[in-house]
Formats: sequence, C-alpha cells, structure tokens
Amino acid sequence: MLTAGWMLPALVAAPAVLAGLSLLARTPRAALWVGAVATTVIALVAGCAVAQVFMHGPLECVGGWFFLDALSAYHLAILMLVFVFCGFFAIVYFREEIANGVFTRKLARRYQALWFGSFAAMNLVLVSNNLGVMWVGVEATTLLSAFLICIHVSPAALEAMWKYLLMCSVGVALAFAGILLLAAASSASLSGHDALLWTRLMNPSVTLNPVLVKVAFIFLVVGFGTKAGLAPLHSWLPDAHSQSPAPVSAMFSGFLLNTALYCILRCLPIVEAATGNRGWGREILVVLGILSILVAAVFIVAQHDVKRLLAYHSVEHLGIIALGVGLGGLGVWAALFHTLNHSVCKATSFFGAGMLGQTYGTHDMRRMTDVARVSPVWGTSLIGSLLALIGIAPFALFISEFLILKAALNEKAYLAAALFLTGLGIVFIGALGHAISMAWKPPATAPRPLRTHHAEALLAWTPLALLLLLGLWIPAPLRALITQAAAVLGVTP
Amino acid sequence: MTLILMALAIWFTTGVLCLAFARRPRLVQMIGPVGAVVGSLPALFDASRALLTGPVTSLYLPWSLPGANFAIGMDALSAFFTLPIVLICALAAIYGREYLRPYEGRKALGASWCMFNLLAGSMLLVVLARNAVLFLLAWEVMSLSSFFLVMFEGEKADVRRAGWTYLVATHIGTAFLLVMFVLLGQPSGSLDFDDFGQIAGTPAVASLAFVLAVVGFGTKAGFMPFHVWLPEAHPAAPSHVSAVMSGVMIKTGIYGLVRTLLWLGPPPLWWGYLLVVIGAVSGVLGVLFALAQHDLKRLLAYHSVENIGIIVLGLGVGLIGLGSHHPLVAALGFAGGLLHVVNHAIFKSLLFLGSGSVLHATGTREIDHLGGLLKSMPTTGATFMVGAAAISGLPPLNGFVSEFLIYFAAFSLLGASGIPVIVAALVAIVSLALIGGLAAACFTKAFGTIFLGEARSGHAKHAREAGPCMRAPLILLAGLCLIIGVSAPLVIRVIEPVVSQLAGATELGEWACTAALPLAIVACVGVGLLALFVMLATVRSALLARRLVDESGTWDCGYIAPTPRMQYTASSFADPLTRFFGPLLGTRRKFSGPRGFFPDSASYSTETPDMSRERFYKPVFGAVEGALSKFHWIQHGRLNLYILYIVLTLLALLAWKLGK
Amino acid sequence: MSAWTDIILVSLILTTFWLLGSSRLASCIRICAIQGVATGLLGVVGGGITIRVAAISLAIIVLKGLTFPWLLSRALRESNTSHEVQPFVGYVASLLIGVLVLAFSFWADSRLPSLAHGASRLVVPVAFALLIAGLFLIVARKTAVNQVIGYLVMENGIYTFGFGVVREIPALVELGVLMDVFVAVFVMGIAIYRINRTFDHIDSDQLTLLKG
Amino acid sequence: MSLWNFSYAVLGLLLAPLLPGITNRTKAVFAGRQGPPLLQAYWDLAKLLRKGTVYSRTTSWVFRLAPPGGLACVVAALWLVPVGNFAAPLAFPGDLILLAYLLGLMRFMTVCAALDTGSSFEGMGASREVQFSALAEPALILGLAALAYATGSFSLSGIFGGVTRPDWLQVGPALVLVAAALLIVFLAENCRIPVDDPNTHLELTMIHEVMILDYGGPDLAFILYGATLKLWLLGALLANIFLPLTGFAGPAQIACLVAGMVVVAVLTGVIESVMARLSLLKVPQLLVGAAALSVLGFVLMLRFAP
Repeated sequence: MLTAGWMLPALVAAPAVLAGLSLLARTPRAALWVGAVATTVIALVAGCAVAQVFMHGPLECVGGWFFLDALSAYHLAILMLVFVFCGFFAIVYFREEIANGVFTRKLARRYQALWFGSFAAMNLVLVSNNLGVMWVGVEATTLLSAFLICIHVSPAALEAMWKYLLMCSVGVALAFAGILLLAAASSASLSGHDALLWTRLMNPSVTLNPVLVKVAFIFLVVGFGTKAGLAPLHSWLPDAHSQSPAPVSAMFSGFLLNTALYCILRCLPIVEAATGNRGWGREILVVLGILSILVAAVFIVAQHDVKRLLAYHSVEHLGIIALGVGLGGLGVWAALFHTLNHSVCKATSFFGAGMLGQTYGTHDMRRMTDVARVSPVWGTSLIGSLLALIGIAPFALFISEFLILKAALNEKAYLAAALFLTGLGIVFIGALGHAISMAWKPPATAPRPLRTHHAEALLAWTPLALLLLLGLWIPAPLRALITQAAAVLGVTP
Repeated sequence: MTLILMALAIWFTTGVLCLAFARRPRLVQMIGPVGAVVGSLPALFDASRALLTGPVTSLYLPWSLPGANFAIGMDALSAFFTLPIVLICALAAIYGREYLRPYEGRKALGASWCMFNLLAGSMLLVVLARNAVLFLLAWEVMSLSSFFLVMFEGEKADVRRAGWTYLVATHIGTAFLLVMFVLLGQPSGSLDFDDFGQIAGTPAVASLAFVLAVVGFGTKAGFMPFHVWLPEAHPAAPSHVSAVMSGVMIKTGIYGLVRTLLWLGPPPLWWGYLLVVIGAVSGVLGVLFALAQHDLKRLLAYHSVENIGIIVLGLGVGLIGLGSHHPLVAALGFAGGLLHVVNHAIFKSLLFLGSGSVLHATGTREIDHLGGLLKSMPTTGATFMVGAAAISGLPPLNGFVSEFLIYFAAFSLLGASGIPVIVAALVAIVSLALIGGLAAACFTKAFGTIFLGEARSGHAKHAREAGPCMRAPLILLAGLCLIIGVSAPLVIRVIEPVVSQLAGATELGEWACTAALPLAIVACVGVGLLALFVMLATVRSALLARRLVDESGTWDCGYIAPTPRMQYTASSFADPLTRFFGPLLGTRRKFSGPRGFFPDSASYSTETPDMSRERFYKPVFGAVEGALSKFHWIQHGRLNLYILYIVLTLLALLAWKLGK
Repeated sequence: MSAWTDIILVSLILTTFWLLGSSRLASCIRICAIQGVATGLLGVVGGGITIRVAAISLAIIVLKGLTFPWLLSRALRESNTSHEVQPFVGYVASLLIGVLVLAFSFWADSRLPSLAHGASRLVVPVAFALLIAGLFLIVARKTAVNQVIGYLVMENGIYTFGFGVVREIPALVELGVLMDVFVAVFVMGIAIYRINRTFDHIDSDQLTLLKG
Repeated sequence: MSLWNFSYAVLGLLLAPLLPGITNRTKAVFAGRQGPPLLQAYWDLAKLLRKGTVYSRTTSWVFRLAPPGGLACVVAALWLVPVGNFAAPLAFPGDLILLAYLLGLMRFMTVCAALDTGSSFEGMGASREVQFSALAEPALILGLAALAYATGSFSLSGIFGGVTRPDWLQVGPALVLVAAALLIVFLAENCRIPVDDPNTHLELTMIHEVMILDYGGPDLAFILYGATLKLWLLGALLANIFLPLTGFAGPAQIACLVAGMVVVAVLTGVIESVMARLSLLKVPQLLVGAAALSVLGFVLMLRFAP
C-alpha cells in the first residue's frame, strides 16, 4: 500500500508539470511526440496502480485525500487507453497542418499544455476521494478543454466553445450546490474534512438526512449530467465535438463525458443507501438514459455532418450506460463494460472521421463517399467503427447492449426495454444508411487518395481488433475488475 | 465433433487468409474455393454419420462472455440441416471460382471469398450452437458476411438499397430473437439450450416466445410479409452467393423455428393455424409475384418465398397434428416440411447457378431479352429444365415427394374431428394445388422464354456454354433431384430420427411405414414412367427411321416475315394470369401505343413492385421519419434556451421526485 | 452576530433585484462587484475570524470585488456594441419574477428540514434566491457579459449556501473552487473578447451557426 | 388383385380412340349431318404412324421428346383408375395426387414443346393452357378432397369403391355439386367446348390444337392418342361417381363402366352441340366456379356427413 501510495498524486502532478514543460517545446512535432510518449509512461504508472487495486484492494493515501478503488481504477484504465491512442493520433493528425504551417509552434505549445492540463484534471477527478476536489477537477477539465475546441479560431469554433463553456460551468455549478447539500445532509454525523470524503460517506454507520440527500442527488445528476451530455442537457455536445480538432473530439467523447458520468456513479450508492436501496436514484438515470437514446436517434437519422453524427452517438451511448446503471443488477456490469467499448470505439471513429475530413475538406457525409478507396486504412476503420457503434456483432458493443436488454427484462422493466430497442433500431436504420453510402457510393469528385504510413494502420485497426476480441472473449482479469467495480456500486452479480 | 471443429477451423482460417492475401486475386481464387470445399468434407462426413448411425455428440466448453458457453452439439436435427449447408456451399464455391474470374483485379475478391467462407462457417455454427449467445453471434456473423457479399457490386444504387434493406430487416428480426432468448433463459437463469425446456411450464410465455420466434426467424426465412428484403438482396448478390443464400441461408430461419418448437412444449392448435395461414399466404403470393417478374433472379427469389411457404405449410399441418393428437399427421407434416427444406435447397441452388451461367454468358437477367439458349448452352439448359420441373413439384423428381407428404398429411387431417382443423387442412390442400399449378406456369414461362424458341436480342445470340467448373455442380444437383425423387422410401428412413425428435418417437415406425408404401409406389411409377418414356421414344425413332424427316421454318400461319422479336415474351405469356390476379399484385403498366399514319416506336412495359414494401414499409418508414423530423427544433442553437432546458430539467426532476 | 449576517444577506437580495432592474451593462458590472464584496464579508461577520476564514474572505473580496469587474468592463470596453442590456424579459417583468423567486425560495426552505444552524435563518432562502435569479439572468439576457454576471450571481448564491450550511469546508476545496470560478470568469472574459473580435458583437443570442 | 383390376386400363388403351368418334357422331346427329365414321380416330392414328415428319429449324430435342413423354405420363396415369370397387392396379393412398401431377407433367412437356417452336401463336396457346390448368387443378383436387372426406379414404380406388348408393341417398346433393365441378374440369382439361373448340381452325382462338400446330407424323399420332386416353381417364372419374356399382359381378361392372364412358362421350357431344364456346376471358370464371362448386359440396358434406 505505502509503496503504491505515491502513484496517485503522481498521476495528477506529472501531467501538471508536463503541461508547464510543454510550453517550452521547440518544434510542434517535438511537442506532440513528448505528449504521446509522456502519456504512455504515465499510462504505465497508472497501469501499476490499477494492478495494485485489482490485487490488493483500494489504495488510499495522503490522509485520505487520494483514493483509488475498483470503480475508479477501471475508469482510470479506460482513460489511459483513450489518452494513449489520442496522443499518438495527434501526431498523425497534425502532420499535414504542420507541413503547411497552420499548426504553428505557438499553437502546438498551447495545445499540448492544455492537453496535459485536462489530462491532469481528469486524473484528479478519478483519484480524489474528496467530492469537493472531484468537483474542482471536473470544472477544471471544462475550462482547460474549452480552449482546445478553438485551437483554430473560427466563428463556429468560438460559438461552440462559448456554449460549451457556459453550459458546463452553469451545470457544474449546480453540481457543486448538490455537493454542498450532500455535505449538509451528512453534517449531523460527519464534520469538517470528513463531510465530503467519499469513503466516510459510504460508511454504513453514517446516517444521512434522506430529503437533503435526494435534493442533493438531483442537483448532482443535473449538474454532472450536463457535462456528461445526457439529454436534454446535451445541447453543447454536438457543437463542441464537431468543431474541435479530431484528437480533441476523440478525447471528449472518449472519456470527458465518462468523467462526468463517473461522478454521478460515485454518488449513486450513497443515495441508494440513504433511501433504502429502493432504486430511488436509479429511476432518474433510467429516465435520462432512455431520453438520451431517443433524442440521439432523432438527430442521427437526419444528420449529414459525420462528426455531429458521432457526437450524437456519444449521447446515445452515454444514455445506454446510464440506462444500464439505472437498471441495476446485471445492467451495472453491462454498463461498465459498455463504457470501455464505447470509449475505444468512439475514439477510433473520430480518428477516421478526422483524417478523412482533412482529405475531403468537408465533414459532409454526402460528399465523403467511397472512403475505403480514398484511404484504405482510415476509411475501413471509420466504417468498421460505425458498424460497431450501431451494435453489429461480433463487436463487443453488441454483447454489452444484449446484456443491458437482458437486465431490463430481468428487472421487468418492459417499457424501458421496448424504448431501448426502438431507439437502437432507429439509430441502426439511420446510421447504416450513412455508413453504406460512405463506403460504397461512387464519389462525384474523387479526392486524391490519402497516403498512409504502416504505423497508422496499427493505430487505426488496433482498437477495432480490441473490440472484436472483447466481443468474442473477455479476459478473466478484466471480467473480475468490472465485477469488482460493479460491487463498488453495490451490485454483486 | 473434432471433424466439425476441423471444418469450422478450415473455413474460418481460409477466410482470413483470403483477406490477408487480398492483393493477389489469383492466389485468393485458389485459397477461397479450395478451403470451402476441403472444409466441407469433414462436416459432410460427420453430419451424415450422425444422421445415419445417430449418436448425439456434443461439446461443452466454458466461455468468458457473460451467459455464454461454447456449447455445440450434433443431433439429428442439426445434422439434417448441416447436410444441405455443406453440400451447397461446396458446390457454390466450385462454381464461384469460375464465375468470379472476370472480376479478377477489378473487384476485391479477397474480401468476397473471406465473407463466403465466413458465411459457410457461421451457418454451420448456427445449426450446431447449443447456447444462445453463441447462436446469436453466429447468427449475426452470418447476416453480416452475407450482407457484404450482397454489396459485391455496391457502386450500383439499387444494390446499395438492397443491402440496406437486407441488413435492416435481418437486424430487426434479430431484435425479436434477443428478446425471445432472454425470455427462454429466464426460468433457469441460463442461456444454454439444454435449460430452455423449462419454459414449457408457462403456456402464456411459451406462446409469446413462439410469436417472437415466428417474427424473428420468419424475417430471415422470408415469411410474408417479412420477406421484403429477399427479392431485393438475392438478385443483387453474385449468383453463387444467391444460390447459398436462397438455398440454405434462409433455411437457418426454419431451423431456428423448429429448434424453438422443441423447447416450447405441447403446442396449442392456434400455432398450427397461424403457420398454415402464413404458409398459404407466402406460398400463393410468392408464386404470384414470381409470375409477374421478368428479372430472372428476382423471379427465383420470389420462388424462395413460395417454397418457404410450402415448408411452413408442412410444419403448420404438423403442429395441428400434434395439437389435435394425430401423431401420424404430425410426423407426416414435419417430414414433408423438412424434406422440402433439402429439396428446395437442391433445386433452388441449381436454378440460381443456372441463372448465373445465363447471366455470365449473356450479361442480362432480363428474361424477355433472351431465348434459344438451349442450343448454345445445352447442359445449362437441360439441368435448368430438370430444376424447373422439380420446383414445380412434378414427378418423378424430388419436389413432388415432399409436396406429396404434405398433401398426405393434410388429407389425413380431413379424417380428424373439429371443423377448424378440417378447414385448415382444406386451406393447406387448396393452396398447395394452386401453388403447384402456378409454379408450373411460372417455370414453363422462365424456361421456355430463356432456353427455347429463338434469341430475342443480341445478348442471347452470341452466348457460349459455361466452363466445366460451372457445369459440374449443375449436373450433380440435377442428378440429386432425380435420385431423391425415385429413392424417396429410403430418404424418409434417413429423416426418421429428425421427425421423431419433433413428433415424438413413439409413432416413428407407424408413420414411416404409412408413408413408405405410397412413396414406394410413387417411386415405381417414376421408374416405370422413365422406362415407358424410353420405350416410346425408341418406338418413335424406329417409326421415323425409314421415313423422310425434313427441316423447315416454323409454321407461320400465313404470316410473311416473322421475326424472333414477334415471339411470345415472358411478360405476355404470364399476362393472363397476372391480369386475373391483378388486384393482389398491383402491377404497373406503362404503354405508349403507335400514333399517326406513320407511327414510330411504341412501347409497353410492366413492373410489379413488392406489395408489402409499397403499401406497408415505405409509408411506415416515411411516417416515422416525418415524425422524427418534427423534433429538430430541440437543437435550435440558442444558448439561453439551452440553459433554460437545464433549469427546467432540474425543476422537473425536483417536482417529480419530491413533489409527493 | 446574526444581525450583521442578516444585513448582508438582505443586501445580497437587494443587489440582485437591482441587477434584475438595471438597464446598463456598466452599472450591472458595478452592482455585481458590490454583491461580490458583500458575499466576501459574509465569511468575516459569520463566525469567529480564523486565519482561514480571513484569507478566503479576502480572496473573494479581491476577486469578485475588483478582478472580475475589471475583466468584464475591459471586455465591454473593447466591444463596440451598445451598452444596453437587451433583455428578452423586460425589467419590470424581471423584478416581478425576482419577487416570485424569493417567495419560492422561502417556500422551498420551509419544505426542507432546518439547515441553517448557527447562522441566520435567511441564509438558505437567500442562497436559493441568488441561485435561481442567476440562472434567470443567464436565460433572460442577451449579451454575453450579462450571462457571465448571471453566472457570478449563481456562484454567490452557492457560496452563501456553503457558508451558511456547511460550516467548515476544507480550505483546500474552497480555494480550489475559488480558483475554478476565477479561471472560469477569466476564460469567459477571453472568450467574450474573441467573440467580439470575430463577430463584432457580444450578443450570445445571435450565435446560432450550429444547429441540428 | 384379379384380372378385373387390370381390365379397365387395358380397355382404355384399346377403346379410348372410340370416344371422340362417338362425340363427333352425336354432334353430327344434332347438326343433321351424317358425320365421320365412329372409328375415324383409329384410321387417323394408323395413317399418321406411317408418315414421315417435318421439323422446324427453331426446335430442339425438347420438341421431339415431348410427344412420347406426354403419352408416357397419361399411360402411367391410366393404371391409377379403379373400376367400381375393383381397386386399380397401382392403387395406394394419395394416388389421386399422383394422377393430378402426372397430368401436370404431361402439360409441362406439351407447353415447353409449344414454346420451343418460337411461334407466337403457339406461345399464345401455351399461355392459355397454363392459365386454365392452374385454375382447373385446385378445382379437381378440391372435388376429389370432398369425395375423400365423404368416403374417408383418399386413394381413387377407395373413393370410388366407397361411393355407394347409401351415400347418394345421404349426401346426394353434395355429390351432384362435386360431379358438376369434375365435369367442368373434364371439359377444360380435354379442351372441349365451352372452354376450347377442337374443331376450329383459327389459330387465334385455339388452345390445345394450336400448341401442336408444328407436329406431324408419329409425333402427332402420339399426341392424339394421348389426348383420347386423357379423355378416357377423366371420363372414368365422372362415370365412377354416377355408378355406385358395389356388389355387382366383375363383368357387369366393366360393362356398366364402358356404357358409362359412352354416355359421357355422348354427353360431351350434346354439350358441344347445344352450347357456344365461352369468350376466353370468361373461362377463368367458369373454372373458379367449378372450384366454388367443390367447396360448396365439401361444406354440404361437412353438414350432412354422419
């Protein structure tokens, strides 16, 4: 434990320091390479931490400020995976912009600094035991990533940034009110520092004022839900995702949303315990989840901008995760598994969309046709990930969605199951049409084929291969880790 | 089991290899077909052994997916469905190698062969799977690989539409199956097939599961009105793929339905009635729509719907037999239905491969542009004629045997008590009779217009017979049609175990004996017929030997200058019938007649789009899309209102959860 | 001590109404500054003055009283748009709504189990009122500057709540929160600046390029 | 299995060509002509068998092999027909289906042969043939199904052995309806008026005759002989219904049946003389009507059956 303790602060400190350092980068390429490599190293450290948790139970250090249990460890692992992918992808993505001088050193430095900054902030969210600090982390991610959206200043990008900034700030402010209410609820039995410590709040001996807890949870759900992009609080999401550069979009939908959702998950068991485990809080998640799926479906059918399409897919899948958690039982397990699948898949699809967007000079799917010929690597990976996103077997998302359906039927939530299937069906029908025309429709004006390096193929196909593997075979450790994480949420399947 | 695993391994690995060597079409053209054929041999051996000597082997490995186990088993039913899969896939592969040669270098043959072998493997896995998750995975891989095969010529708009329709339909079907399997798994909490039997205890749930199965599997099998993808997708695919899809892939739907029936316990009568109605509708409407088509492969696709209808009639009569406690009838009905599965697999793939050769040689699927091919393509023509006779259910070919068994069952049901049962039997009989007549009409039209008479266009004039690799499978399949036709009594001995699995083992001997005598006589008549025919033919030639035999033009009824284009076309041949059934078909006729004293070209064309697509699916999808588009204002871009959403959500939740 | 607290709380309410009613951006910023100072003082008058409380209160007063107003007015100065508030909802209506909000807050407070121990009974209703009024300002005003002000009012509300209800939040957290708010406003300031440079207006109501 | 079982088929092979002679005689009598000799059909066959033939260049082996094939079918079918209560040589449950489908096979060949000539007139005939037969087949099978239900057996022998005098007393009306349906089928299948006119020589209006325009010599002989056999075959079904002969001695039964056949032939002649040929568009309605009659018969039997 003690030996492992230093890792958690390091996970926050290292990126923070690197953020500062990367302001000194000489060339843009250097900045990006440093980013990628350093991220990988940090990921390895995090890996050790996760392994520690997996084998020897939760880590707690620095007087209980830092804390890592199975739930956060699992999310941490996903976070690292996504960031490593994005880090290397950034090198590929900005290559062309560097070549034609759009991506200057100044930009590169700022980009990399903000990148590490938000990295640090997300780590902070995951490793902090104190709900207040967690909140600080979330707000920090908002502020730092805001500028990532408009690395390239354009009216649309500015607008997206402004909406993102204001909506998330307001939302997260509400979340803070929620946290205060939670502290107030606990103030009868806890005081001072402990009032916001998750480990203390989870302590069964602590008695919380149920009414206040309920109010608090509603504030938390609305607040963090805004950041997580649950409908109808999702309005900023398509704008931000569509305007930011591909690596950023990938990171956004790959994990930023899950960070916020993670905060809700943290608070869920507290509420459930306080309200006598009658699924009082889960109900809310089910409703918001279903709503997100349906709203996403509405906009996916008539979408033409590929990045907005992917953004709405994020809304849909976050909704699916929320639904799964809300259903409880097997659903929680499935939802956590789905988190991993969605993050990997979504990152990949944004990679493909970004590269092809550069090649075609547009994100309009009506003009991005015959992608597999224009870029055998990125085209196939984009189509593949799109098919995976709409739940085609044998990709892992099919399994997790099947399990969520199973959970819904087991819990006798027949209406939820029906709406879930309807939403997925509409999404499938809508998105498949786009995918088919992108893959096979002969192009009106064929752009020059995109030349790709072998390493890129690795980057493009590894995630898909991973999804395929997970769809056919889940390694026992992963399974156990997810089960432990589900146990943190008070579910023992 | 090891053999089966070997087959799966060979298929999947060769599939992946094809993808790996995609850059080298020649090599792929070797690996793909060879792999498909070699892989089929062990499976063929294992399946036939299981069917003949009847040991039920199975393999059960734990699997790390939640709820999943790698459980596969080979019982009579699986073996019975394995045989056609293996056979047709192998033959289609042999055929496909030559069929695809023109595309070498122009198309991604690597992907195509990869998907073909994946399709074969996944179909085998579907019929072997003994666990819901494994089954669903195999099921989805099957759909996906066949989808990619359909999209072979994806640059064409109609192919893209076909692919979209296909994948959407099959995926919606799968959704029903997901629900069904979860329901089946609930009593025992396990998704292994062996534990599904417990649902029989709750009739209501069993009925629900049955309906879900009918919709889910029916979509794959092509029951009306879920068949809408079928006439789109089968013509779009390359012919050897169409043969596999139409011959065996849609049968996996039948397999699923039958397998499900095994779990659901004693069937109430209405299940049987439902199936009989579906069968009658699919059969009659299927053949009628086929009659109205003039695209050869589309015509064949509709005949798949028709034959699925016949199969379902058999199953339906069988279920009624079970429900009304006539095990004999049940056995006969199931036997007929199941036997027709194999028969249809054989002659339908024969016909699709034949049509492929025609397409290959002439470059058109438009029946009305062809003609006189029998002279330039004798083998293809002869085998196609055999297939046509077989699919029309004419003795002494295999189609007659299975239809005969279904008739037999239905007629035996007439003796039963209960008006509804008798009516159902009568419906089955009448629809079978109608289907028989119409099918004959449709295939005399197809065969006559394509292979007989004179070439109607340049396409057909310069046709050349396909190569040996494309002819051999045709001959083999045509031979099978005849063999099964005349060896019926033995064949039913072979399918005894399967039927006993469905209808209960007790009546086994009885039904087989009951059916054996007539079938034996039918077989004798068949043989006698052939003998008589040979005799008369020799008599004829003997008579003509010493006489003057001359050649001239066809008697033109005094008309001066007949041209090939004046021949009766397929459309005109079918016109009286399509007009008679017009209300059911909704055929669109475009006619611009000759005008003026010196009329220039006149034209007449008919098109019969799918009824359910036009009248049901299109409007529904349109309505849904319209309804969805009504919600687009949500994302209007005004930040203030977005933040208002947040506030309202907050208030709504507070009011909802704390209001009381 | 509760008397001083009450006075400050009342002043918070008054400033909020003043904001709802005032028509010029410049004055809005000034009022916001006053409210910020008041919020800061709340900590001082509340309980015994420890170092921690003093430090935090000072920080708040400096930030909310000086820095933010400066940032905002700079953004305003550079924007060559009219310095009118441009409301969706008129001033009178806004005031009426403010009254309703206040009433609602008191009602809500009565519904919740008693929270404010030690500090004044007014804390919770006032906090709610500020929170909701802030949201209302964001929704009902067009210019970006106004929305930032609304955000600040919200913040004040939340701080008030924290002050009244949770006596000692760990200093670290509070500083973190404070820093976040600071950065937030700072970033918003820059954003406004850029928006203004790109669109040459700071009218967030006209930012509707992105739809669907 | 006694000699009597075979007698009827053998008689058919010998006497079938007599039927058209009788029919034509009847028509001649109605028309007040003398008409052709009774044995005309035999002379025709004999003459044709001695002739050579001319084939169209368009045709293929299908055209050449159709006549023996068709004849083979109908000859095979002949052994399924019983005499009174002497079962047919090949009687077995379900033979009525085999009978129907053998006729179907015969039709399949004829139609293919017609299309093989590439003549639009023969195509027209073929088209009509398949249309009418597709509608006639359900009528036939329905009628037989009704009888099968009434007699509780579904081999032809069982059925016609089972139609007894008591049946007539019990479900007479139903039997009449079914018989009427079978009569219509009989006329349609044998291309008699009111469906088709074997004597017309305007190709446009012909169905069966036009399909065999291009045949001559032995082929034509086979076809004609096959046609007469088909007449005998379907006529026998009719005769069997009306003559519940159970209990008669063998020779008596044979005699009665042959007499019955003569009656059927005369009846055909009468119909052809007193009726006009229906317009082609009306024919399908007639056939559907036949099916309706069978259904009605069936319903009546459901109602009256013991």
